[in-house]
Amino acid sequence: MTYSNVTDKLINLERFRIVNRSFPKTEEILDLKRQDRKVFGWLCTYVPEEIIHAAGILPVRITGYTQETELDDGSAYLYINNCSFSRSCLQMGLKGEYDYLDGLVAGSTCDGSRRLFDLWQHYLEVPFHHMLTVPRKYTERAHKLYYEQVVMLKEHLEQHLDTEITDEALLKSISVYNESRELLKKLYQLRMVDKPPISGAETMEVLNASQRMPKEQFNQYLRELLDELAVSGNEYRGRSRLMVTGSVMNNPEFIRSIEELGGLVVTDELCTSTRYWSDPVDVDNHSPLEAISRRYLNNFPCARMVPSERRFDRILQMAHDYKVDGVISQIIRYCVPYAHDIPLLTDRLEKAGIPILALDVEYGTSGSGQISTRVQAFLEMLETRKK
Amino acid sequence: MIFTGIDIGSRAAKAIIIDDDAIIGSTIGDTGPESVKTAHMTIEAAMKGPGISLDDISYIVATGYGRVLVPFAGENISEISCHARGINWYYPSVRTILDMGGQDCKAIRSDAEGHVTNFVMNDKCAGGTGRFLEMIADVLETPLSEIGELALQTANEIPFNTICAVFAKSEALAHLRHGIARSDILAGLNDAIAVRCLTLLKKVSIEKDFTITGGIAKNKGMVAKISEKVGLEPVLAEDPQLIGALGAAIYARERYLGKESEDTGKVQYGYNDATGDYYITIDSERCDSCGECVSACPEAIFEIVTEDGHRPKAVVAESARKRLSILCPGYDSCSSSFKVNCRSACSKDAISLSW
Amino acid sequence: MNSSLRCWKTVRTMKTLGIDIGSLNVKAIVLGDEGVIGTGIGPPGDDIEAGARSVLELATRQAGLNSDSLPSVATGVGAKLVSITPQQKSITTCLARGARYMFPTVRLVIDMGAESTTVIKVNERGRLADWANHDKCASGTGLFLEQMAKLMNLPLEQMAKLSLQAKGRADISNTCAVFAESEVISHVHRDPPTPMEDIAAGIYYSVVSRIISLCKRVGIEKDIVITGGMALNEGLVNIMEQELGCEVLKPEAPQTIAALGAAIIARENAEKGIKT
Amino acid sequence: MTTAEHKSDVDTLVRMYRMLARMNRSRPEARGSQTLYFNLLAEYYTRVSNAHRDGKLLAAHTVFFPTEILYAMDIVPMHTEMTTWLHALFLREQAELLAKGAELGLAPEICSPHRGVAGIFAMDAIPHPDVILWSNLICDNTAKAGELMMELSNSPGFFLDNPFQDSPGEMDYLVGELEEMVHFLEEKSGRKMDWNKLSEMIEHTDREIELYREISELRKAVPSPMSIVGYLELLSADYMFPGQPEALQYLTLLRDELKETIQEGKGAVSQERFRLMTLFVPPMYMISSLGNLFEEKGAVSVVEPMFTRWSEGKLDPDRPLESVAKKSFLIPERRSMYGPLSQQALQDITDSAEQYKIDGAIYWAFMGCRHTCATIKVMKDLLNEIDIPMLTIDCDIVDPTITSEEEVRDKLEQFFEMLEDR
Repeated sequence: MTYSNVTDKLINLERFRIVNRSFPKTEEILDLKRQDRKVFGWLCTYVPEEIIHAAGILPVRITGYTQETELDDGSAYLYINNCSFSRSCLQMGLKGEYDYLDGLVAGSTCDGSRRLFDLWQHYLEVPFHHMLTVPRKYTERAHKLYYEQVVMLKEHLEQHLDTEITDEALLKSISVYNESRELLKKLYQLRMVDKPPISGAETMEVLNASQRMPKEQFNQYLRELLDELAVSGNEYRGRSRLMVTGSVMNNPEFIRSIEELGGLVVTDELCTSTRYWSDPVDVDNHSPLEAISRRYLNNFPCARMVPSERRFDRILQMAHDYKVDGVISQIIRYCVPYAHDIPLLTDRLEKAGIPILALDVEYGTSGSGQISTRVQAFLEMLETRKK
Repeated sequence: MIFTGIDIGSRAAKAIIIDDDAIIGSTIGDTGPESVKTAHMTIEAAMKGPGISLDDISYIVATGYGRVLVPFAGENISEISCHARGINWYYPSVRTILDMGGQDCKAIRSDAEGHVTNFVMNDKCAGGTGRFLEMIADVLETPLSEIGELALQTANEIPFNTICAVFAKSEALAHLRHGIARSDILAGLNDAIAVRCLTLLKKVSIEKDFTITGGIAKNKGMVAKISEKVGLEPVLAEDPQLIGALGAAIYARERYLGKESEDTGKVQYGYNDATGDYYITIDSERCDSCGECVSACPEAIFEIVTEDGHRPKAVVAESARKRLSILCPGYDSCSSSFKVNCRSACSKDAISLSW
Repeated sequence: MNSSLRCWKTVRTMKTLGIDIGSLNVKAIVLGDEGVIGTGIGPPGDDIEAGARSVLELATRQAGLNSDSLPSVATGVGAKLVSITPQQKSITTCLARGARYMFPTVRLVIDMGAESTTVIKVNERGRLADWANHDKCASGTGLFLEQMAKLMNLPLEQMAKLSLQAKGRADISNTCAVFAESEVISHVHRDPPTPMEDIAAGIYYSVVSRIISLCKRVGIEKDIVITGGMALNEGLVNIMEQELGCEVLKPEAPQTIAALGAAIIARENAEKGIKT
Repeated sequence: MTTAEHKSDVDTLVRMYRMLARMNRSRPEARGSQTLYFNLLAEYYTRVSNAHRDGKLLAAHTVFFPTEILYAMDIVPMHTEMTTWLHALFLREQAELLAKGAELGLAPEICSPHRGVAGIFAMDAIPHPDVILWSNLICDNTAKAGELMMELSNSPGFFLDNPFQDSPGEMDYLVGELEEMVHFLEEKSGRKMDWNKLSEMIEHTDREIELYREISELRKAVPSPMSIVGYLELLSADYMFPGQPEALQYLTLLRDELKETIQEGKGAVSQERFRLMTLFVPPMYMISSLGNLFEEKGAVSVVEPMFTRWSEGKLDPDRPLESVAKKSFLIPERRSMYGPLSQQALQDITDSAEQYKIDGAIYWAFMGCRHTCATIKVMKDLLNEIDIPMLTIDCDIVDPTITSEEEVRDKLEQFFEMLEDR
């Protein structure tokens, strides 16, 4: 990565790094637990966080090890042919890393995550557990069903906590989350320029933290970070501008390994990143619950949704907006929804003249060994195309 | 002028030394556990032939698994690019390359200049790689160099169920126990591997001419099987295992001399590393050899030369070419700190910097 | 109570033969009233029949007998291929019996051969209750360790010692045994190179945790006995104990346990024969 | 390929099944129900192969699809997974199909039948379907298979979104989905849905479900009357012609045969020694050799909780569409594989273990089926609690390169030896 006078000491970035280093057992979370506040885990971007937040609970996203480690428990319980993400998460659970959770909420999004939920429940009983049925379509009927499911989650929570989740509370949570989405959008806009002030790996740190700490606090830090960046004069540039797509991935090391080879990651289509912050909840002409359910079902789609064209279009749009030279698709073995899309996505991107590098990885990989060879070759290929 | 490409593969380390267009030295040895040591041993071995020393070599490019740890290399380039470029030196007509190396197997598509246009690599499985054949070779207690010939002697090859290296091995053992001929076992394995290679190739779509590079391309039995499956006779280099190193050597020359392309008189000086492109480009067509740049450059890296048969033109001085990274801070920085510099000084606007 | 013990009393001067025909080694055990009275180990060679014969000659000679008279049971991958005896039992059953004979308290047998790893659950009656072989694309085998040691130019023991000094631990891909090598190679070739001890630790961890994963499939229960050629590798056993968090029992001739089990079964059969 | 050529691929299936049926007639010991089953498949593929000639719409659909609706609309269904499996089985083209799938860029981790389906479409080896119908019941693979099939065959398609849990709202949703699909099919086929015909089929289906329950009951007998081969026939009967008179005929005949066998005090195997629970399905290509091994060892599969234990409930011919929806909540696969891992599902494992007096269980761990394999540990724990050992065999139901027959035989022999030992 070439840069001119990058001040690596961005205080707020460091704050986020600290959170990520100590997660799941971060100071903030342990403090909350001491004040016996509740902390819930959630499994997939189709889980409406606002509802949990509105109930006065801290929602944190369940993620696995940020290294490609042997999954002895994971493989013994989830068997060897479930994706290393769910195995990695379950193993952390079984090893007690998430022992503080008061609840677990998941959606019926993919076979891997729903079985992760099943086994988590079976072997690590959590006081509260809820599964939302998430339709795979965008039809009005689907919206109606998903809305019902969101209402059921709210009612289940109310009954479990024996309190009411008021519309006021919901509206408040929505505004907190929308602000967060707005700020993250600003952060991403900084990456559209030729010499972004922030690298892909750094952005990943920010997004990881956003799903692991109280949102209000996160928003404040991010606001300050944006101010810092504005005056930092940081400039990143690389041999090519890249987009990362595919399975769930939240390891900054992986992005760093790409950027150290000179490919600048300027955007992504990951459920831990873009698909997490994109699209605010629109409360103008809907009830809070309705607005929430619409946002979550209509959000930047996962490969599970039908038709996939909707996802492909947004990928192509992003590739255009961020002036992307190439796409790196990283797919975890046994991540069926994404693996199935490779033939179709490759075709769409080729038509748009954007080369794609399809990597098969294990969750948590730091992109070493053969992967880095492929990435370097891909970058060299992109260069010769440019000339 | 002498250039070297060094290819530290996962199993074997190779080096090639070229003088202009002629190969004057080459070597193939084992890759040891210490990368740097391996690199030194390899280059020493290669330099023995022509009897030269490191100082005689103008520029070195490294490739292969160990490419990042070659202390004396100017830069490193992935083996995929190098194989494409290397075979292009022998056969510019090659469009499809199957590189069968020690740990992985790659299908590469390249254009007339030997640039990679598409490639795929075997996924997280060693089936069908050199290492895999090694394992099989010692299961069959046959030297690796002989299994190719042996496979060709098959009377009736036996189908193999798996090419998972771990399980193919036990399957091979089982067959041996049942007294099946080694040649038949090998033929069966080669068939399984060839099918797998075919799939890789089809992923990048096969176009003539077709070639096989890497160590396994020396395995007659395998080559026969693959050409049978692909339906194309591969054009083979005299030593396919050296193609990666050769490609690196050609890159070395190109990087050092600058890419002169006939159509436009543009000449590039500089280098590119993991962090990006650093090229000073001089358009000899436009250059009127006024010499402004020579005096303008704070580091005096330019000079006016007259090659016989050519009119005088500005070039980057030979002495400066290798040290460009130290000497030239790039246009942005240079223009900010100095009033005049090469680019602003050039009235014909013949000089441009990539950074 | 254990039937194999019962037959000691009822049967006088009974001698039986157990032979385990593995892919790399043939092992033979002659069992007498007082216990093991003859042991033989040797390679099967090209002609398994002959290889097996010569090994059991070794054992019987040591026991001061001639082989052909003895009641015997064969086991192991090659058992079907030799005409030494019609009696055959699967390797898992034999291991369970052998381990039980050595350590009556055994509940879990971890057999680490060069080619494969098997974990065997023994119930309180000393019978085979469950087992798990290492799964597809596994690297939890002894051979893998040896290859890695060769790759790093280290003797196996040295590599084990190194790994115990490691501060960090290198990621070794958890997919394919052979492919894992290239991970190791790229660790070596990384800039800066990963410290040798970290790589060693990574290698051992990848092997051990895979074996432990197998144990978890059948359920970990003490006492744990470790058998097979790899049980001789102290470094590996130490790390196993570390990861398992408990001591494991080691028979002095771990690679002959299956043959011993076979001999015991031969004895039982013979005894049954006598009864009827 | 020309039309003539790839018609022939399906025609081969027809010829094969006719031949098998003929062979059965000449074998006195052969089961009449099996002969009928072979004929039914021959007819099924005759319909597929003639669909266009007869001016009928040919609909390719994924597994567990409510084909009653297609039959009621006089649309010819083509079961993509089954067709691919049988194709692979009889034409020995597993390798080609899977290689073709790989060329498309499908990762080896994707369920092989679905890689095969993509392959068979890319090879254009089956009659060209006029519509593609797919659903997320049973897994992500079926949910994702459709769009690729549409692209490869460039045919229009409809995705039937089958909800995950069983709240009333979800039932309504599914009914709505079915309505929409009927409209889609009416538009594409130019035929109106014949509601009476559908009601009739629901009636049949309901009786079939009853027969399935009866057959399961009969298999509790000692010795158990049905062989492992019969189990797979049983499944395809509902996969391929549910609600059809012939299915009814087949199941009735099978039931009577089983009754008879029981009365004669005979069993599926000449000497029953091991009563087994089968979890998931054994590899298709091994089924006959498996039959032999079971006969040799005296083993018989008496219950398959994942595939043959239907949930409680009746269908209502007066509310056909609701009944079609309801059926997808009654099928055993829903409880055991698709839906949440419910206590009910787990209870059913131990219940059937006891009711059927099983000695051991065999879990066919099909590497392509992730959400099924995720339950291996849970079920093993459950069964071990009641002291029943469970053998897990890694395998692939269509791709013989994953597990060799030798390996499987080896593991089974060890397992039987172990059961013997206890």
